Amino acid sequence: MYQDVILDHYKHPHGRGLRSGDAEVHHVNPTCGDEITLRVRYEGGTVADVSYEGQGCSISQASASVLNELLVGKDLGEALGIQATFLELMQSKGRITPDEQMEEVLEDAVAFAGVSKYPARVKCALLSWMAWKDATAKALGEAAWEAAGQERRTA
Amino acid sequence: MYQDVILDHYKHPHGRGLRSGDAEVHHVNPTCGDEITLRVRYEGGTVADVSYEGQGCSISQASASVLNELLVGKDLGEALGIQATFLELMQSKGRITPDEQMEEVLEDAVAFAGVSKYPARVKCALLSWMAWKDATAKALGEAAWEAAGQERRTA
Amino acid sequence: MSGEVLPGEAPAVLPGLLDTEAIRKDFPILDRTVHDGRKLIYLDSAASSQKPRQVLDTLQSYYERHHANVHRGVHVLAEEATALYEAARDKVAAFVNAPSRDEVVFTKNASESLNLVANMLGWADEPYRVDASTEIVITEMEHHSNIVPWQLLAQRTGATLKWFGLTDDGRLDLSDIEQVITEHTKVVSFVLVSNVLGTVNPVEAIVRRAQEVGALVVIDASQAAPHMPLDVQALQADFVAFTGHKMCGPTGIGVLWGRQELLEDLPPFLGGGEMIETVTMHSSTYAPAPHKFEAGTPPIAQAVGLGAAVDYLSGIGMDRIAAHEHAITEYALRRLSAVPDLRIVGPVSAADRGATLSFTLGDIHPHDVGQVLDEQGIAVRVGHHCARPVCLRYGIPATTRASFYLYSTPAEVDALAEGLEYVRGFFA
Amino acid sequence: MSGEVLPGEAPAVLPGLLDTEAIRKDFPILDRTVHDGRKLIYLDSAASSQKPRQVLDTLQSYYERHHANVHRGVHVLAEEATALYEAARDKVAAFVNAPSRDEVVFTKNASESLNLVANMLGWADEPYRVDASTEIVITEMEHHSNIVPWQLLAQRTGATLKWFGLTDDGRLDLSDIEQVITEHTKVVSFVLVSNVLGTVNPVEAIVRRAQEVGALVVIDASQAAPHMPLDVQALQADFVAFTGHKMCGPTGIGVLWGRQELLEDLPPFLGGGEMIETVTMHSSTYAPAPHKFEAGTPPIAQAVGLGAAVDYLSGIGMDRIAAHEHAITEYALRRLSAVPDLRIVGPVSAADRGATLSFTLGDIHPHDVGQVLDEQGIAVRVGHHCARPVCLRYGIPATTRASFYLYSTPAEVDALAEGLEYVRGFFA
Ligand SMILES: Cc1ncc(COP(=O)(O)O)c(C=O)c1O
Ligand SMILES: Cc1ncc(COP(=O)(O)O)c(C=O)c1O
Repeated sequence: MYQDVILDHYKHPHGRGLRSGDAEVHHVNPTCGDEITLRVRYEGGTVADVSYEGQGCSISQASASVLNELLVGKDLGEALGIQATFLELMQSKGRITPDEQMEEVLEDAVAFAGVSKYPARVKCALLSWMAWKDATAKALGEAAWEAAGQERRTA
Repeated sequence: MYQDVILDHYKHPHGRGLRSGDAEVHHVNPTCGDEITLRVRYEGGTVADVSYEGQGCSISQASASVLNELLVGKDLGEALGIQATFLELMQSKGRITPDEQMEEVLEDAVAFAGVSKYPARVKCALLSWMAWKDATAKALGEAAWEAAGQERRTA
Repeated sequence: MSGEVLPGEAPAVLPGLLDTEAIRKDFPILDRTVHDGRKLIYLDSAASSQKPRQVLDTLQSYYERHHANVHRGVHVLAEEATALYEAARDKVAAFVNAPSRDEVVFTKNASESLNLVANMLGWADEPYRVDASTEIVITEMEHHSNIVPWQLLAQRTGATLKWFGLTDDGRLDLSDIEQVITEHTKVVSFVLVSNVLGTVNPVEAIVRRAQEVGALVVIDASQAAPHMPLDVQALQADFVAFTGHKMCGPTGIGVLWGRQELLEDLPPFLGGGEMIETVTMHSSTYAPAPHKFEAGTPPIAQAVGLGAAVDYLSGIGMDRIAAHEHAITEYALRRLSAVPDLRIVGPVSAADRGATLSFTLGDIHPHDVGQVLDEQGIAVRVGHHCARPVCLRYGIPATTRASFYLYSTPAEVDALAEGLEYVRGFFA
Repeated sequence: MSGEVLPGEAPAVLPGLLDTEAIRKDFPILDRTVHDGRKLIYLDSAASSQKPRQVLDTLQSYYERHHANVHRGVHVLAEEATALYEAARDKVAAFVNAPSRDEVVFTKNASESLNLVANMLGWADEPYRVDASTEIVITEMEHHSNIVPWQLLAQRTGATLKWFGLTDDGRLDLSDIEQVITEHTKVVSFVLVSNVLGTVNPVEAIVRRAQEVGALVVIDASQAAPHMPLDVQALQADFVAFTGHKMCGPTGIGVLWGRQELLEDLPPFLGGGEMIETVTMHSSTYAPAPHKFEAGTPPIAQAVGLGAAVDYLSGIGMDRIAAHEHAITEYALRRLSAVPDLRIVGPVSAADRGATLSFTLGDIHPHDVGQVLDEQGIAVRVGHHCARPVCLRYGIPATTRASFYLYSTPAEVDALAEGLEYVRGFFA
């Protein structure tokens, strides 16, 4: 499960550290003590920054780094699509082998496909992604969030 | 376990029915619903009568009949000795084969030796004997009872 | 119901019978002999069923290849054990048609399941809380495990315990249902199939009235789950309890199914490892159901074994098992009613009735009946069968009970009928 | 404690080791391979031990030859099952030197045993009753199963929960014992051997103080019973809880030992079949202990299996098992402290210490340590080990824990040390 891509992100995380943002959340995985504090900043409909700090295993750390790399600069709609695809992959219990289309969407994040076989670790990989979704909801307010979701679904 | 002697006592019980007495007790075996009402009458130190009524299995019924046959007419001290011997036999889990001496004391009651192998039935066999001991204690008052026990132990 | 079949007569082939010759090969214990070579005739499945090799093999291979403590382990064995344990939950959920696997709580037996509900309601907040202004309704045909927890709850909260009585022919007397279940009633708990009378109770009528007054419904399905298709959604109950050892599973495992929102709202019962979300010395928060109700290391192997039992039963088909038992019951009622002085305690027809037959035999005490049958290799249960109020109701100290299961045969019914004739002769 | 033994160096023969070659033949699972043929190195016995063939054979033959429901049966199988079940009680009583077999209550696990005590005390009459004027004392190194039941009891009765803190080197801080245990204290519950730190606690000092103020003493011996001679009389406790699956027994079985007079005086916990004396719809009376606390069909096979486990352990000798583990622990402390950046959480010497070693490895997260060890076939546990307050106390989110048992070998310690070096390199 420890793909080089994952170890790379773990050892050299992207965008780590807390910077200013529109909203901040703190998520904890109570079963293992992994923690993340995460801030989002939006400019119009674009993800301007995702900054974070936390402690946890290589999987949760690398996954936050990948998230930063993937989502910053994207449209909210597109970012939500990426999040949904990553979620699907992680909940697949190893049953999905990413195809070309998925690789195009997830880029480095496809390296986590192997993690989905380890139920105890899936939560680690998802920690920052759940925090990001939560922070985004907070930043935009539930209404905007619903609208964005709507937009994405009808796109 | 159903020795002919036991079946005989079951079908033709000795001394069944309630007659006048010095004390009456009612004992129940809650696990199977066996019940006995038993009265004792003493004349001096002698067991003048043991009368009883109840419902229960052949073992509990036959054992009450044997008790009546064995104890009526005996000295209290001797009766207590018989009771103690019967108790010992019943609690032996089939490990005691009555010898001649025991047969002399217990007479027909040695037929219950086989019952002691069946833990679920030992209580049935003992129901009337426990009731008799209890009724006797009641009839004589605790003090007299202690004295009798004393006498027996030093005999 | 008269004695059309004479003792000793070979039974006509009954409609709906299973291939018991094949089935019995799965149950090693049924080959046993007792009392100097007599073949065992096991008619005590209502107390506990025997176990097929498929279940025993599953237990063995669990321990030999996969055992570890479940949850939170990152090593292979821990992952395998967790997957097996949680797969058993899926199987049980499917077996009772639960809307969600998270509604299946593993306990140690049906008794714990029922106590769990009683305790949750005692410690709950409104609107569930049982207190001095509350009525609890049960029935006179409950197993002690569905009486005593409610008596304890009533004593400890001041609630009033009420119950439905029984008719002379062994059915629930629902004639006063409006008086028994009232707007003060917060919980109605009753047995789906009686373990003494065999009666199958009219769930719908009771549930309808309970829903009218907003009471929760708890169903004790301990004698139903092993014998007939069970659909918790069709029952419309709030909680359903049953026990593994009566349905071909291991001892040490029970189930409580509960509606998800209730399991979420209600407080925990036992506290400990696995049932928490986070713990400090000052306070704790709890994991979501079902884990909230599974404190400590669960009966892992036993749950996995129950999963195998459920597979085994489903493989044969619960409707086919029910049909088999119905045929056996009809035949047994016919054969037994031909035994002089035998009185069935419970419904005398096979309609709405399980394969459990209680009876008295003249004034021969059940202990004697059971013991003399045992000497012939026939295992029945005698006593009050943990439902003493039923005996009190019918004015008898105890009964003899023969109970049948998927491995029971008409020949065993014959042996029982003949055995009872012998008992009569023995004590005549 | 320095690294005298170099990685890869063959361990000198350690004093007191068991013949693990012979012992390991009894445990089928230890032959397993994982991850493409790697030999399993099972260092997670503190979570759950593996089972010897002797126990598995006992389970199998119980189900294949003797199973029936226990108590009150008059047929052969019921009598055999009852005799086996009750014989297991005798064995467990002897194993812990209980003054009477009636003091041994079978539960489903240690968690149920501890909840049982907490609930009994909550519903008890004076002088035992825990209420708002009462203090309950535990320690900061308890397993959640010995924290949450007391938190629940405190919440529900208004009692105050207090605890002993820990010293930096992983021992109980008893310096304020007079302030912690006071004349308001009704119950003191603590772990005999910590499942995270490995610490063996000073029972005598705590019991002496508890007795001074008349408080009941509950000892969680879950990590002691498998590993050392246990003598409830010598401990002078009032209740002792432990769990079968950690001591070579099946899952689904636990034990509560309690002093007879307490078991007699205290109220029941779960209500149901088998725990009653007589039941009417209006009220019930209860059977004498231990049956009063064993509602419903007990974990029969599991108790019988635990009996076999106790025979197995006694056959080897608990003192010899303790000596073996002591030698392994000493060696492991030596080997592990030679691994750079490794920090033991708990006592660093083998004195008053069990064979459970928790540690951190630089800032590599325990999940990663555990996962990379697993890929080498080495099974350890990672996380807070159901004792999160210990992690909070030492300011760490989690630990990696290796735990040893009678089948553990010095070669496995070597494999662990080498595995940890590999982990360091992997994440460097
Ligand atoms: C110290 C301690 N106490 C209690 C328990 C709880 O045991 P169980 O999970 O079997 O209930 C454990 C093990 O998990 C333990 O290590
Ligand atoms: C109707 C009924 N309810 C509850 C129970 C209790 O089941 P258990 O003893 O497995 O807890 C039984 C069986 O004994 C039963 O027949």
